[in-house]
Amino acid sequence: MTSVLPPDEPSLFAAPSPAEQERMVEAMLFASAEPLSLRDLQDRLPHGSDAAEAVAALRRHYSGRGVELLRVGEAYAFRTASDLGHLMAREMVELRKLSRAAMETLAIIAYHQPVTRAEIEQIRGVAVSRGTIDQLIDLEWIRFGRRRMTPGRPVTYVVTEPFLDHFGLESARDLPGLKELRAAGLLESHAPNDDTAPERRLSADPEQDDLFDNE
Amino acid sequence: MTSVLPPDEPSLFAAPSPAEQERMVEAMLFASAEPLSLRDLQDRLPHGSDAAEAVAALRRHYSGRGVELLRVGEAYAFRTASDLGHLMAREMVELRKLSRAAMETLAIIAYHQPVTRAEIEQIRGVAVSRGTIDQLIDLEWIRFGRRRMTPGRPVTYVVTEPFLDHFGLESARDLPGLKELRAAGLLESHAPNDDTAPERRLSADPEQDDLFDNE
Amino acid sequence: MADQTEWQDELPLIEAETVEDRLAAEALIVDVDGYEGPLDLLLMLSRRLKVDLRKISILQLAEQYLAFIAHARDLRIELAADYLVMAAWLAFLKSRLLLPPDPSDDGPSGEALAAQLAFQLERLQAMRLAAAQLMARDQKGRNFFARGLPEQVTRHRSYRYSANLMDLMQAYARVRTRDEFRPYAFDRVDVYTMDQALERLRKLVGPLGSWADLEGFLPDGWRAQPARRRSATAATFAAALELAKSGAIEMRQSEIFAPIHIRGKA
Repeated sequence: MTSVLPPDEPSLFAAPSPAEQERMVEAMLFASAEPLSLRDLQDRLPHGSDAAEAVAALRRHYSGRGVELLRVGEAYAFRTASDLGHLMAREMVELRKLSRAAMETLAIIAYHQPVTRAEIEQIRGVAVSRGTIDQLIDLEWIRFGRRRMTPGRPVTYVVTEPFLDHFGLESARDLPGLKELRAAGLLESHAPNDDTAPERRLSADPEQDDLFDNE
Repeated sequence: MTSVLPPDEPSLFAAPSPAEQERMVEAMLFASAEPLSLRDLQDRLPHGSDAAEAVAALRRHYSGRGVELLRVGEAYAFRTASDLGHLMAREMVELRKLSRAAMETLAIIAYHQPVTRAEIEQIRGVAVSRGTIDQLIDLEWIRFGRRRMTPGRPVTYVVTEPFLDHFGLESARDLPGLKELRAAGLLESHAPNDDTAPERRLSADPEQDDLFDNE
Repeated sequence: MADQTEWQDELPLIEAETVEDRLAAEALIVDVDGYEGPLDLLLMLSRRLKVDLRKISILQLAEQYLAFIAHARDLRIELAADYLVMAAWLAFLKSRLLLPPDPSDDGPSGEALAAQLAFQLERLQAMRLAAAQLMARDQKGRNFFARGLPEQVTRHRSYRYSANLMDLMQAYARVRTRDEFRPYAFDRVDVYTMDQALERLRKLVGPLGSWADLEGFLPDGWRAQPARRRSATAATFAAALELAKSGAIEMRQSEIFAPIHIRGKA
């Protein structure tokens, strides 16, 4: 342990110099995990010190600097100067790939909207997790459509304007059908009979069949 | 894939004044418990700023105060002056007691880095137990260095920035007694003027031969 | 001889007279487990010689080590193999140091081996000292401290999803074709099979009596496109032959390349 003895080391007799007291308070406030009251500081300073005076000196010293000594209730703590708060925030934009489940769910909604969760599950053949729907809603790519007028009045999902923007579509109707996908080589296998309607709506409710009419 | 957008959009306006840059760096370093590299700082400063200059000014400003700006490898961190440690009894953390084997292994890695496990064993004259290396890695005091370009391509160990931070070292070159040990030939693998020595150094890989050349 | 007494003095416990001394001696010896290997033990023994490691007599040290090992064996203490390997090596080194060098032997001299051992001891000693110096340094969390109340840099992490239209369409195609999956087969798109033609002809020809052009029996959608038309024509013709053979229809053609007519037989 190196002990650099300052010229005025606290002795049994004299309190440390005001400058030394200031150093001490500075170190304590810096290292403390919570704001320290004058009393806390006084308790930890050598006998004969004056915490209030040291704090006052320290506040002057830090005034106008990048860090300020703030009073928090009865206690004191160092804080970033308020005009520099922007330095404490970093904007990060991260590009991510949507999960396969989310992508498929989104595709089904786009092709079959308005579509209920049960219908999505029927098409995908697996359950759709709440998180997947939430994520898509969060991304503002889907939203709730009108409730289906069937027993249970299930909510439906439709795609949004931001979705169309993102994917560069005028409307969801512009999405190519299965035939076109096939022609474009996007389908790995061929359907046994070519005649299955690709855009066959699942909707049992003809009123709701119209895209984007709700709201 | 993460693109960090600086909070202050790089503008056509002039960089902040040196005093303002100093305030900003002060705020950033003060806010962080971990050392920040010049690069970290530079990335967050407005366009046209000079982080290195701001750091230098800041170090002068804080010299002799209760809190000091220390250099840790390529990074900087505010730390309380070590002569005031006794005031921080409340903040003291229980330092894990290292076994003698772990202490010696750490010292050997620090002084001989990059060093292989076989070399550590050669110096200590006993096998290094798995737990010893694990403990040091767990403490983040050592990490893997480049593989040695010798048969078997053994991994090497080097010390880390948290190691330097923990022991208040600016760089591995500042290890106590390093110069003397080197002058005495004690960082070599063989006795000086030893005709049994097939090669002079522990390292058979000339690229890696230099101590502390990697990071 | 003087050497002998001297090193025995260095290990007074071995020459213990009283029961207590003897027990203490055993305690020390048993503590061989406390040494981190033979090099550690050698270093401890070398310290007892109270000389600078650079000037140490390796011969003397080797003798001490050998005596230590011999004594441990007398006490029937289990020694790890590496202690015995070191003992054997030191015995060899001792003989090298004591005997005049053999000019026909081109191996390293006893002096060189001794120097290397002395170096190893010195290096281990130096690393111990370095470890102690390191641990004696000011340490974070003990002597100096980091900011106790760090202000978190808030990261406004926004995710931009890289999904594009292609991903969307592929996802849809994947979903829609999942249950259509079948093992790979050569797909013959424009082929009209004879079975299909037979089925069609049987239905259409029936019992009607008038002659009709075979071409008229080509299915819808198989007339315009040449490839399809070819396939359908061939299949329908083959089917007609098959039906004629079974006596269901009659066929006629006025001349080569003229249209083929068929009619059902009653």
